[in-house]
Amino acid sequence: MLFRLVEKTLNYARKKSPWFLHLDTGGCNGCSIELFAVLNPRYDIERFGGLSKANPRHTDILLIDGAVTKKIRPRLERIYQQTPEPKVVVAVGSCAISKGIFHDAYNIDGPLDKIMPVDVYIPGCPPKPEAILQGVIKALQLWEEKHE
Amino acid sequence: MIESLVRVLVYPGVGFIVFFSFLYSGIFRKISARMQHRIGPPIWQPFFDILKLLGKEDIKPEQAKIGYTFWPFVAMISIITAGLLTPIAGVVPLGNSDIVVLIYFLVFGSLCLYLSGFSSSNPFAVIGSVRGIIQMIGYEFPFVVSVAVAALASGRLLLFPAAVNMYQISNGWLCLSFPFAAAAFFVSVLAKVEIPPFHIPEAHQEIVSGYYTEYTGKKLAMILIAHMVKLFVLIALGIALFFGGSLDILTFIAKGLVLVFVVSFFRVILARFRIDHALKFCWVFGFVGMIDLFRVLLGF
Amino acid sequence: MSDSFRKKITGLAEIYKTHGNAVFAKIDKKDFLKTMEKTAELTERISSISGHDNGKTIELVYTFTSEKLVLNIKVEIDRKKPKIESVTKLFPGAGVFERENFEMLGVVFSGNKNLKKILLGKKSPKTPLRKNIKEGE
Amino acid sequence: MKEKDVRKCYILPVGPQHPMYVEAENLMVHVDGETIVNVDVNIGYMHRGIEELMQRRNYIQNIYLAERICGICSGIHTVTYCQCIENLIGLEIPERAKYIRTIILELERLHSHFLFFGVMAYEMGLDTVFMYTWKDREAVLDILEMISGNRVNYGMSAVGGVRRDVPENRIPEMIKKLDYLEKRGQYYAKVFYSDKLIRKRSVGLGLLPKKLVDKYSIVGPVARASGVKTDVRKDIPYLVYDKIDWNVIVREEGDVLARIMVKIYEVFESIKILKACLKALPGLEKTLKVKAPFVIETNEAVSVTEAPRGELFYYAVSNGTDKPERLRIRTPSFVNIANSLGILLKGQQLADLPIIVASIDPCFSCCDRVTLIDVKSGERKTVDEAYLKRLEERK
Repeated sequence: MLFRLVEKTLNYARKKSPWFLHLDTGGCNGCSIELFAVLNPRYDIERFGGLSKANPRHTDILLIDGAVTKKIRPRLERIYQQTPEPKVVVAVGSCAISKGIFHDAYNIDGPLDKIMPVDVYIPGCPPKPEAILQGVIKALQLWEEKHE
Repeated sequence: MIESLVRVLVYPGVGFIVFFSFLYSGIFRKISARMQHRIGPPIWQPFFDILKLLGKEDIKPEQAKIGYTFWPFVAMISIITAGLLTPIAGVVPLGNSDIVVLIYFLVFGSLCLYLSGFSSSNPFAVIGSVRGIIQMIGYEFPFVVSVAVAALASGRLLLFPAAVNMYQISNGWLCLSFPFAAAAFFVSVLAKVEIPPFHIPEAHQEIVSGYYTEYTGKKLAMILIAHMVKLFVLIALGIALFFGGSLDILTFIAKGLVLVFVVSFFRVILARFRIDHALKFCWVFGFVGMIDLFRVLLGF
Repeated sequence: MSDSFRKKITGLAEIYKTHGNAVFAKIDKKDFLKTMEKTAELTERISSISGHDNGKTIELVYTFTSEKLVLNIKVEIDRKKPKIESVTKLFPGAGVFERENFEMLGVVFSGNKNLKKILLGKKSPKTPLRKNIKEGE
Repeated sequence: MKEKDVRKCYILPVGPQHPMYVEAENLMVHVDGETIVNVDVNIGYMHRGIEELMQRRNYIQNIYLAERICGICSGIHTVTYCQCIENLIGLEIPERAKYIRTIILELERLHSHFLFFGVMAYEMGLDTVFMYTWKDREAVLDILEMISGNRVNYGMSAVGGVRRDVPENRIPEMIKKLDYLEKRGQYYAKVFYSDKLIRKRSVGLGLLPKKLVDKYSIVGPVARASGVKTDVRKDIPYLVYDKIDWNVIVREEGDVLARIMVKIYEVFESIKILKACLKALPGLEKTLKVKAPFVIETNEAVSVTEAPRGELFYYAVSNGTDKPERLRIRTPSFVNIANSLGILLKGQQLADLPIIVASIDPCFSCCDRVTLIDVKSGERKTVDEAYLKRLEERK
């Protein structure tokens, strides 16, 4: 019984403080500036406790946008391994979901879910900051059910 | 026996210190967010952060040296004991204490934090720790000068913080009679807790997260707790030494909130120093504090 | 500036097309360096080297932009072993474009010290902009 | 610090994933203590091979591809591409379409400059100005949303003109927002110029001497901050820039602060142009978009414009089909990053590295090429791959 209680509080805390890391893997940085705009006063993500961390060691949510180029793929895989376990991967923008407009480029290595398991997809080219916020919140709810 | 145990463990002791340091750091983040036109996180956000970190997986890089898991724990413990030695609302949890022991624990705590950076042998952590130690050389000088001024001003050579507390209650705030020493103290507090403009060791723009780059899970939680408690301890010390002491708990919390507001004001308006600017700035304020030291010695 | 350029290159190149501010001039390979020295006297800023493989030969267009003139000098080089002198001594900024064309089309610029290929990862195709990369060239 | 002492210095891999950049870029910084000895810029992470893609799409599809080369300057890429195709055909677009295109380009310059101020302040550790500037940038994005319905990738211009019209009834609202932005611009000019801490972190840092600007063909505000008066809108006027009176901002110092101040005063110029364009919008004659042929016979054309970061250059060759034979894109950031970083960073402090790199406003998706910069010294220490790999493993 006590273990259930600890698990419930940990889950609740995990939902309340999502530290995220943003990595652009070869898109047109339209999604990156919209992801940066999520920090500014109009769409502030810090009211949900979110902090933009630069370090894969400290993050829980990986916000990855852009169709993965061949050159950044090894780095992407290493960053995925470096993030500690209870983590959620969010693919932002249509490039990350389906290689988008660069589907037949010779230097693109395929959508994100070919490289790592993706939990939440946020469509849009680029998705508006409200859509990104909604995606992050959905990722948190999904996180709670996953560990229920 | 139980009464002193409660005093150490619960009321002005560990429980109270840790709870209020989380609360102060939450208010600190909320106020600075508010000043940036943002809504900012709820005040009890640090509780969630630390709880979440406890539930995270612990990763230990294989290049890490022996002290990797040891130093953060020592840092947290030494800073909490420093907290136990400061007079909170007139009561010193561990009985009467000498200021030198308090300074020792604070310095040892910060040193352990930087040693944990060295032991994680990550290039960014090493550079972050080197910067931390350089900055430590900078802010120790004004800190010790201002504490000496407070000691001599209260008329006793061997300083007991509780005694200074009483002295201030009887005849007025020390910071009014010795403004330079108070300014030096405040600058050293900013530098000690690495609040902008002194957040150089963990400047995440240049060196990813400074000395705690490699830490995750419980060890990172310990480091963050050490940070928050350090802020609370220095605020409590500031109240006891310069800002008019406090007898009952309400004035203590009120003055603490005012100090947190002033500190977060500095966080919002100042950009980051480079390490050599920070060193020069601290030493200038050290000499400013010396003026007050001479005034106290010569007795006018 | 365009008429001072015309005076300079009367014998060497002939201008075959102008639209708006742009002037296109064609030169052949042997007096390529002389024309480059002449243009170096007019402007030190090279804007781009555009390589293009049209199946028969590789065309390199050297572009210089300045007051009211976009000057494009086209030179054609052989497709099998593309080789041309480097202009980095006259225009240091051109080293960047030469490296790019070396990567994309395999054009060797003799005289460019660090002609290295960093663009593509290890697994990307060798010279993607050449016409028929299937030929295994 | 001669080259052979490089052996004992520390290799610090900065990037490709780093809080400093919006995108991925890897700097191998040779550090001796805190001073930078040498920098190897190694980009290429953003390279998607757009030029090769453009040869496999027809002229209309390429507009959407040109727009997604760089999210910050998507408008200028579409306008330059459409101008290049119009030069191929020899097409003249309606007068009102020219004004609307200029409005979109200047609005984009505004939001790109405000983005730059925010990133610049963020690098200096001043989060508040980052929050303020990005809050004001939302005002520009609101105007863009009023016109094109989109914050990024507006999809406004097409070959032969513009696809949507500026809503006449909302122009007073736009002018009110522009006045608000002008007031904020004055505030930021005061903040960046007079704040002691910012001056301490930017005056005399990352100096770019004037004689090197043309030699290394460095373009845009970075060149103008070092005293070279180059602005494509004045040198080779296109659209309606010659009909409106505005002046080019040039400063002499060539350090980080000069680059910031050039961009701040360019914000005022852009607002002046925008107001003039909004007032002088000509009436709608027949159409906003002239009909363009689908197949273009063999021809070649060039188009040069002024992107927020410098001179953008397109070169197109057509071959009688509906797909371009060759389309060469030379973006301003490609030259600025490749050539200027080596000069600016040598001998600086490590703590100033993000500030100097951010001061040339790198846009790495623009620069989808990569080069190793190593401008002067040919040889230097060769570090074996395993050593670097081990270093990065621990990161």
